[in-house]
Amino acid sequence: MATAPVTMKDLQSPVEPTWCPGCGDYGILNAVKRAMVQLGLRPHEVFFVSGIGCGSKLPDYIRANGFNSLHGRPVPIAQGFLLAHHDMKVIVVDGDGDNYGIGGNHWLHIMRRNPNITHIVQNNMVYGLTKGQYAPTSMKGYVSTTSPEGTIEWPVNPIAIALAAGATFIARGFSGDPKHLADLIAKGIQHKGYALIDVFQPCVIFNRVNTYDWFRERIYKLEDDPNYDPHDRNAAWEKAHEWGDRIPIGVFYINEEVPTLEEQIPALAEKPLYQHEIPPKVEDLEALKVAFM
Amino acid sequence: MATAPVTMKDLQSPVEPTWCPGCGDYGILNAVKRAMVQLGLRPHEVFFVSGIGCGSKLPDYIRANGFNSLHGRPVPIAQGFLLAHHDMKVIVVDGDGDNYGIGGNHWLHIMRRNPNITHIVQNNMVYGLTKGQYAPTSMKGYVSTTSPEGTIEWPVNPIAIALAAGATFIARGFSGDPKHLADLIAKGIQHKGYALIDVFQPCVIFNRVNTYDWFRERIYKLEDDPNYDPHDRNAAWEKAHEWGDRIPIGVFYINEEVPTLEEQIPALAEKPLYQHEIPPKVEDLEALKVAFM
Amino acid sequence: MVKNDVAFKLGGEAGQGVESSGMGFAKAIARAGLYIFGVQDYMSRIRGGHNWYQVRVAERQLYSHEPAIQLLIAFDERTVEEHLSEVVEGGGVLYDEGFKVDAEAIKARGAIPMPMPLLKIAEEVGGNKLMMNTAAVAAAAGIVEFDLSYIEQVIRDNFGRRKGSEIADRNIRVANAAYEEARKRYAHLFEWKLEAIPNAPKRMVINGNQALGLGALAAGCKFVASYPMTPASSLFEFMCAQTRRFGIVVRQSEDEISGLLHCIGAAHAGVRAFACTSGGGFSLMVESLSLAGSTETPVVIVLAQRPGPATGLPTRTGQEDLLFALHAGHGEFPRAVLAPGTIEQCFYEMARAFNLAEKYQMPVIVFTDNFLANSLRAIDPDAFDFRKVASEIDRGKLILPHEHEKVEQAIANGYRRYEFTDDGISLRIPPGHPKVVYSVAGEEHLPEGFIDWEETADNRNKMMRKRMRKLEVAAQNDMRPPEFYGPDDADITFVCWGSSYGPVREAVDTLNRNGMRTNMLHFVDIHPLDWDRVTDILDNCRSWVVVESNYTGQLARWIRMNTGRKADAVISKYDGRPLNPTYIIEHLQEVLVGV
Amino acid sequence: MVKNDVAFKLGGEAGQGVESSGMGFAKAIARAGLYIFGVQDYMSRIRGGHNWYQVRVAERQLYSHEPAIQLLIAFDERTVEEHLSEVVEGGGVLYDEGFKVDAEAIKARGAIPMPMPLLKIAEEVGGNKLMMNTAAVAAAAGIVEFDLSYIEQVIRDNFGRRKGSEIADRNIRVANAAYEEARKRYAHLFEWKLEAIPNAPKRMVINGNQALGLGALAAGCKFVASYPMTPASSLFEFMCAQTRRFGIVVRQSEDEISGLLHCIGAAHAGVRAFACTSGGGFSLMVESLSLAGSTETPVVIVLAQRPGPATGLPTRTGQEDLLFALHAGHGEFPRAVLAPGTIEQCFYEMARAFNLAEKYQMPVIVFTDNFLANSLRAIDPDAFDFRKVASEIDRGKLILPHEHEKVEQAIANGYRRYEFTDDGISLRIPPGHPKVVYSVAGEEHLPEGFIDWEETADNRNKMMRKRMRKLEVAAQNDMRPPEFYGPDDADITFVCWGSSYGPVREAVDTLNRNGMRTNMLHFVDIHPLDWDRVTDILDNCRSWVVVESNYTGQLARWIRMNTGRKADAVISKYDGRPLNPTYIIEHLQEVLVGV
Ligand SMILES: Cc1ncc(C[n+]2csc(CCOP(=O)(O)OP(=O)(O)O)c2C)c(N)n1
Ligand SMILES: Cc1ncc(C[n+]2csc(CCOP(=O)(O)OP(=O)(O)O)c2C)c(N)n1
Ligand code: SF4
Ligand code: SF4
Ligand SMILES: [Mg+2]
Ligand SMILES: [Mg+2]
Repeated sequence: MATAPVTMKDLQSPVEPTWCPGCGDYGILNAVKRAMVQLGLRPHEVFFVSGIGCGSKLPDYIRANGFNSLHGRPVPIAQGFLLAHHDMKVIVVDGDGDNYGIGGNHWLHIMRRNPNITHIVQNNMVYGLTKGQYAPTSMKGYVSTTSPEGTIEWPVNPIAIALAAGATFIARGFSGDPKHLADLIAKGIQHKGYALIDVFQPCVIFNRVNTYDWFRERIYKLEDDPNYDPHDRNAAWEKAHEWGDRIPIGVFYINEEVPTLEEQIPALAEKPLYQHEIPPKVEDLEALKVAFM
Repeated sequence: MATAPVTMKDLQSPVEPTWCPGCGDYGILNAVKRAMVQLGLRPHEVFFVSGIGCGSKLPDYIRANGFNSLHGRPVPIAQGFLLAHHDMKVIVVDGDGDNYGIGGNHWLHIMRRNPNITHIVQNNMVYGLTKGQYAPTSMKGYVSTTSPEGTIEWPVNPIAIALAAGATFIARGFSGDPKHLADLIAKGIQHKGYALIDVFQPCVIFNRVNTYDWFRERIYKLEDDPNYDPHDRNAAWEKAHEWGDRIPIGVFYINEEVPTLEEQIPALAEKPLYQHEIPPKVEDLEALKVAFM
Repeated sequence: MVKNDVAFKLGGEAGQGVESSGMGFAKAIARAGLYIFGVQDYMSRIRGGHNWYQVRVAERQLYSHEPAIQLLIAFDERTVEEHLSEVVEGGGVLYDEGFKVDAEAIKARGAIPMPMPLLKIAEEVGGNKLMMNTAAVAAAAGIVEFDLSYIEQVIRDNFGRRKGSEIADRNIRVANAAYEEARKRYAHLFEWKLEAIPNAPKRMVINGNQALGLGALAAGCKFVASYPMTPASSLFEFMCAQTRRFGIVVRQSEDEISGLLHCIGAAHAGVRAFACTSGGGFSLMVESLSLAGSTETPVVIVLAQRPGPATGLPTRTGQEDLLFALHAGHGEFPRAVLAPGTIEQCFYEMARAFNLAEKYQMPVIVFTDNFLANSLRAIDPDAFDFRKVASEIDRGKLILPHEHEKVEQAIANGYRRYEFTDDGISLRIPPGHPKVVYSVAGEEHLPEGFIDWEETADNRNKMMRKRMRKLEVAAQNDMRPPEFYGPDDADITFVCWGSSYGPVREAVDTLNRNGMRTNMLHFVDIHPLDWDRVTDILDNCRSWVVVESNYTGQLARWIRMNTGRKADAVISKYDGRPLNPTYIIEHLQEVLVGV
Repeated sequence: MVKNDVAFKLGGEAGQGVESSGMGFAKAIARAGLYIFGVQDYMSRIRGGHNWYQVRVAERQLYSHEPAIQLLIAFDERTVEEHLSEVVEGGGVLYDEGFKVDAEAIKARGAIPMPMPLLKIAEEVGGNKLMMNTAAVAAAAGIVEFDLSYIEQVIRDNFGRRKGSEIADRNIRVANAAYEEARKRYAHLFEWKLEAIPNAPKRMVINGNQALGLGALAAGCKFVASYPMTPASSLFEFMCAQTRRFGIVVRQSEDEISGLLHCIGAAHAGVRAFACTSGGGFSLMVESLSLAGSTETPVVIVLAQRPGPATGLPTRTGQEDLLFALHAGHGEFPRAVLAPGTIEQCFYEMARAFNLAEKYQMPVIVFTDNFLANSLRAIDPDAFDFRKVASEIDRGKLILPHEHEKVEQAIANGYRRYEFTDDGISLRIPPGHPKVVYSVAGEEHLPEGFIDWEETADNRNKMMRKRMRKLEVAAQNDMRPPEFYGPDDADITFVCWGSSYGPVREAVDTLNRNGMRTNMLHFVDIHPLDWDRVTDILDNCRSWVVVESNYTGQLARWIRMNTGRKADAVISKYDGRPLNPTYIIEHLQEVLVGV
């Protein structure tokens, strides 16, 4: 990783964000930049993959490599890219609809593979870009254009599911506290393996329930509890279910013991796949023919 | 539900199973029939929906209504059918590849809706019908045609994920013990809401690791531990991770407090949707026009 | 003075209420007995950027917008820059006097700058500068001397219930102030006027998606499962809003795969069901579409198009998915494809789609697109005849499990779900009856429904012929050839499908008014069709030009595939903006060379 | 005596080793310098049912199987019932003497019943009745007096390493016993013989999927991500087996959506990648295919067809997905579609697919089907020229991030990923270089790659033209018109695509041997094409008959869509069984009436 200092200016994109004034996505963008500055990550060293949604426009708003893909599909693209160029930092940024809704299966499976990918989910508990339908994370009874009488399904619990699915780094942040969030993101990037950072991101237009104030009144930081050990899976499990007057943010769980996906692939031992000479040696190919004779 | 006795003969299908001799699916078929007999469920009162795979051929092998659908897709079909005809017993039977692989997202989301559906997953830890590739449940290092050097991803933990995703009834059975399994299935059918029954089902052809003996040496019954309380989510969480010399089967978790999906839908209060008169009254429709004027 | 023939364009940022103001204005005008055509243009963002809404008014029914506008109503400065060029000579540009606007440029076009203290009025009279849009609309009304009471009514409807009438009162005060001031300043300079038609009948102000929704309800659809996607979302949301009133079940699924599969499950149980989506979501439904074809499950899919590929231009319009939908799904199976062209057709064809689906036990795809879905018209309530739709409901060979006598009779000599028949259609009895117990499969199956475990060539051949046979029968008995609009013997026939109807129809009228002889041949039914008839029809056209909103000329290709006939020319548009008569007429000149 | 011109059919239950025995037999025969054609037929079950494997032998290269067989080798009684009708006069039926078989029926056909103590030999000599299949194959060798040493060799290869040579020895003892006994009993009655060709060159015994795999490796493919699906699984598994040897990365994804997206990610990073699947899995890839089109990402997809709709006949064959693949994906974007017809073409076209994909930066679909994927032939090693493939590798306008000088030069005057160019192709520099930092989008984007937040019509039009332009350039510079086989001026031209090549080629030879004048026009490249050339070619055919394995005549429809030309007739087969020369010749008579 580069060591020369990187400044916020280095990360300035020519593109103006199209987000609404006050949108929580600004805080996330800010936190992502701070994290890159903290870690001295240069624009060309990072590859952002996003889905489709308000928050998924983020790659255009930061100077770095990016891929704005399809709704719910950034996770497999990120894995394919990582395996082809594993010395880059691959970061997925997508919405709660992307990752906990339509893309849920990709999420389930990336977690048990533990690739070195940082995953920031912009969780505004609503579908923003499509104008306010309820999301998989919307609280029970949430009223929206597609739930005029309130939702009748229970919200996805990202932390609990990540824990059950084998994620090796699980955190939750709040876009209203970009410094703290930047810290979590930096930790996630430094973590060897898959890191989930679920981010409370107020949608000031469509989500009139889970507002900045709503979050501020409830959230507290896990690290403020000296007895909390993020290496304890059972403790994390209990915290994952804490929801109501008090909602924890911070690092829920860390497991440094698990090898990454790419570490386990012999072909990647020497150098990134994209640098491999092609085609293979003709002798090796000819040798294959013999097997058929 | 019908009370007149139902016999195994009533459930005899004209179709001969095409499963291999010794396949664990026979035990599951037998257990499903026993459960129906126990509960006095008549063939016409039950609707089986399956995916694609060896085990998913089950609906043809029992006299009842069935729908052999697509690989990984029975779960949404079951929900659509249930909402249209909710006084029938809807049972999904599919493979580990169906439900924990390609169909994982449907599974994640049915669990937080809690429809009154019983879900039997034929978990042979391998892809049978396609001739032995590894499955999402294959143990780490499992060698197969698509993992010649052993798998490098960690297996899905169905019990833990179900718990995290909000399933209200979670059990694991063993096809080598059809009586016990029948019991679990009967309990699952009687449970008001979504019931997962993950079934250890030896594939005698392709899975040479997780054999009948392998399971017999390890499994024990949760109900044999008088202190185990399946209403305790944390206890279930710990048991969900017990894997190795001892592997628990039985009911991991029950929660009777949660309303079902269909209970929360006003339109279904009176009678099943398919019995509703169509079209609606012209007056009601005309009234709608006024809103546009 | 020009009476009741004018076009307004409102423009501003997302979030300024451009669309709601435009629609409110349109509704008020319609209530005055005038016909309107409303079309929107918005960006894929929730705030900022530039959106506009155009309202065209006339005393005759309108089918399209036109680029030319008489009064531009600017909620921001950018609107003037973007749209000044569309303002006709003598037209006006209304904007807040605080805006930096080049009045000279406006004059240079022969148009009238109409600065107004809109913000001031909103703040001082209404106490809230957000009421500027009310002021703007009222000012526009003043300029065309339109009876303000209609605007007041709409304000009451909008705010009356929702936010307590106090807000309504304040908005109305703002409206009055702006109205008076604008009339005083500019009415005498502006030649276009709006005058209410005395005791005109009440009309619905409705868009294509709402018409599709009404059609579905009228046809007895009881189940909807979808995942939000522009431009289908507003149809889905319309259905969500009807759950209580009509006792229907609507589910937001985790993705589009699940949405269609939910519908297949409900339809298998005997309930009329549909899913709606756009191209990207339809892509995800393709595997399940094939399942519906194999299991002969009647489902309806509304494919609301927008430009691709991939996410493309998500809030814009196009007709790019025709050939995709016609061939979507692995293997070969029957389906029907319909493409209503007007709001009235949206209503009737959506209802008809359920009849075709159940009669032929196959999936039916109903096309719309962002243009048709959102374009707004004033339509006589009688134009939507619920009794007619009700009387035409045809569920085909369906017996529901609780219809005991019927079942008993039907199964007297045995029941097989996929019985071979002359027309390829088998009796359908959903599960639930004690004497009708069966299992179906997406794998090649026996007449009983079981997987054909012997996989015989004979059964396979029979099942393929049975399923495909339904297309021939449908083409003969139910499907309709394209229909003409305009004079019989035309020199040029415009051939089009779906939403192009309106722009092409008005192009035909205009051309013919100017002495040309053109007509339109419009396809609503796209597949299956009696292609011999279509061939005759085409061969009787002196020359035919296909008009569609895509790059490759998909209808033209579809026609050639089925008839061998090649269009004399194709007029296409693929910039995401809807067709309009002027565009068609201009491009006709270009392609005429070839004709 | 008929020398080296014979067909064997082995039949039995799944699990009896029908396929492995048949392939082993074929390999042994090929090692004797003879040409073989092996075709399998199996059910969608792992044990029981009825499977068969057919091996046709000749001294010339073979391209197809034929229904007629000389020696039927029955592993069970059912095999005799099922296939007796295919045995020619004078042919033999070999079975275990313990089977209940109607010998009279065999004689009635003029064939020879050949009961043998196969089980007995397996048990007594080999000590394991599972060795019955070894006994059967050896007995067959005895009957045709084929040098047993070739069989012994194959046995050693198969068992030698795997299960310790002791098993091999026992199998060989079984083989010798059965061989001797069968020769003694029946060789003198059976007129067909196999005789090794003295010092013939060594040949590969290889099937279509293996050839595709070799082609991918030879072209420098380094990444594969797929989800198992018959008949693509064996290709996927072949690639899995090569990971160590060739340092490639192969991933089994959670579903097909993820498989293609993995490839898009890898390709975006500059690695050659492919996904393989069948129709159902391809259906799930359709949305991502559109993304690849929009982002101009070079990916290769192998679409291994099987009969649909839905799960259809999962272990059988068909060509039902042509029009689907050609139009799959929402919106309009460029793609290439190739359909190799022979095993040699599988090798070269798979390699070429990567060149087309990278040169034109678009997805390329390579068709195969269950028939081609699994049919086995003996091919000279030189027929697969790795050096040629290597020399033809063309990565197009690609510079990898670590090629520093090249990058420096290229970006001297600025780099834009989607720069507008004459040929529509832009310079591709994958992420990683310090001076090349950019973001791409599946939403309509600017040349820089950013989403066009202004959504201008102008940029949209340019980007559409840029992307679609690549098809014109490819059609002119790289795509190949269909090729003829057979005499130039034929009375009847068979037009076909993909795997139909073999059966049609042999039908042509047979017909022409019998005095007719026919030839074959075979499409490998299906899209894009220079259709004017194709039109000329077709117009120069006296009459043309399309032959394909589907119901609707998809190639015929594709040709008509693009040329307006209608086939004089279509010979189709959709029962899941592969075409064969006899079938084509028989049906030609039927359709000739029309011609
Ligand atoms: C396959 C598909 N289905 C639906 C859509 C429409 N769509 C775009 S964004 C979105 C959801 C946005 O919600 P989320 O992912 O939470 O992102 P947010 O806008 O809230 O940041 C949807 C449904 C799509 N683009 N593709
Ligand atoms: C979309 C799709 N992908 C792949 C397949 C091929 N396929 C059929 S069954 C199967 C997996 C079988 O494994 P599992 O679900 O565990 O069932 P089992 O055979 O082990 O009982 C696969 C990959 C398919 N039918 N459809
Ligand atoms: S709609 Fe909500 S999420 Fe989207 S940009 Fe606006 S505030 Fe942010
Ligand atoms: S392959 Fe395995 S799972 Fe399938 S039928 Fe045979 S034993 Fe059962
Ligand atoms: Mg969201
Ligand atoms: Mg399995």
